[in-house]
Amino acid sequence: MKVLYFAWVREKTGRAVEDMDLPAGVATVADLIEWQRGRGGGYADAFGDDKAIRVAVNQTHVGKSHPVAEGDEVAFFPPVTGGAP
Amino acid sequence: MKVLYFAWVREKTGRAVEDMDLPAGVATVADLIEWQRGRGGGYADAFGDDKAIRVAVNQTHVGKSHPVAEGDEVAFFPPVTGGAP
Amino acid sequence: MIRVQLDDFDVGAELARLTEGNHAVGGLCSFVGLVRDMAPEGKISAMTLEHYPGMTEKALADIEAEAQSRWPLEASLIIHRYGRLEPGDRIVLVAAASPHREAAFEACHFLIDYLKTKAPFWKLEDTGAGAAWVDARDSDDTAADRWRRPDDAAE
Amino acid sequence: MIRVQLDDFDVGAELARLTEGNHAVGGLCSFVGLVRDMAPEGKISAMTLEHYPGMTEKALADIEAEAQSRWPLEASLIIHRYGRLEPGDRIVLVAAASPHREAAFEACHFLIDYLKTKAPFWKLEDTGAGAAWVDARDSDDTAADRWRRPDDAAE
Repeated sequence: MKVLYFAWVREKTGRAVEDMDLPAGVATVADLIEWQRGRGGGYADAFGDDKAIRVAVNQTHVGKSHPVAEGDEVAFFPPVTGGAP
Repeated sequence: MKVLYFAWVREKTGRAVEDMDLPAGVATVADLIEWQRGRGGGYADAFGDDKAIRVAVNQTHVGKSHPVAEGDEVAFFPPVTGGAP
Repeated sequence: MIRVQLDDFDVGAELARLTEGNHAVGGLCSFVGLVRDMAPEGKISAMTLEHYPGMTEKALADIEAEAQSRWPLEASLIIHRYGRLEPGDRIVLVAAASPHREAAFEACHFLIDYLKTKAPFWKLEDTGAGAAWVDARDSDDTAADRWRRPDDAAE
Repeated sequence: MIRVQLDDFDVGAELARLTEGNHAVGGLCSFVGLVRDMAPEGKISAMTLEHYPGMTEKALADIEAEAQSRWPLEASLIIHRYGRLEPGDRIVLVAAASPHREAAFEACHFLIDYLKTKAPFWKLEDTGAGAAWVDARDSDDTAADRWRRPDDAAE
């Protein structure tokens, strides 16, 4: 599984991308967020406020109940702020 | 009084502009339209359908009850069709 | 700024000039009207735009002033051509620049809707069947009416 | 057409290319987003736009396809920059060309509203007080929601 972090999520975790095996017991985005929080340090900080985090699986916006599986590309980031004022 | 004609009103009257004295008994745009119709020929044709004619007095759109006076610039034309589709 | 001219205009240069050095602008909305090759009456080969010199400038300046009074604009622009135009030619450019995108969109939309029913231009289309004056459309009045405010006088 | 790029773009050239030779186009609406020098937190000296390469292109292509499916468009365009930008710099260009002006306006407005809440970009502003990530605004969700249709799934 490839996991990406953007904006302040990236700054807090201290990394932009990492390869990992699907952790045991993780079936959904919500599970993965909880697992990330359990890693402590910058991860606990980055994933401390569930509501502030948005998620894409395989480059598509998804909700927290969306499944994750081995081989997925999962990205964590704040709400997007592109475009114009 | 300076009177101007545009688009098919101009084509029907056969002139773009004419100077005239304010005709006797003419106090409003409606009066002037009726007077024009009475001139016959191309004028009768141009002013035959009152509803198809729009009017500006001194370069401002006005209704048919608007007064006209000596020294005014009065323009007759069809509904405008500039801009984009 | 308003301009009435025979010649074409450079959209990129006009828009760049509108916001140049003004760092309060967050959004610039523009609209270009072009000559289509199809009219309800069939294929058109060219059109001629007649206008009322003097009143045209006055009408466009009034429309621009109205937009400036309704929305917080940093800049606005109306350029309208007259004379002979062929399919694909630019007819008109309107633009509005504002700190926020909503105001830019609304003001730009207002400019073109109002212009369409208030600026003294008339289109003569050349079709295979000869030249014909374009009829005004009720839908244009409807589009302009949407910007009318409760205290505006009926016309 | 969509493009994600570091470099600036030429608005006039992009818009001209969009309708070139297409005589079915009667209206071309475009919107340019620019960097302002004021943020709610104070004066900004620069900003850096981060994005998600791969997903960005996919998101923009989806938004453009959605616009094409909803309005009768002859052409459309989204160009979004990333990297370091200063006040006055162009961030984004969206445009829609249609036989009729209403469709061009609505589609263009839709493109920028949807992009704002769906394309994976994040702004880091440099202010006197240091660099800060820009917060998303509720008003942007509201703007995007207005284009939602009854049969769209809630998110």
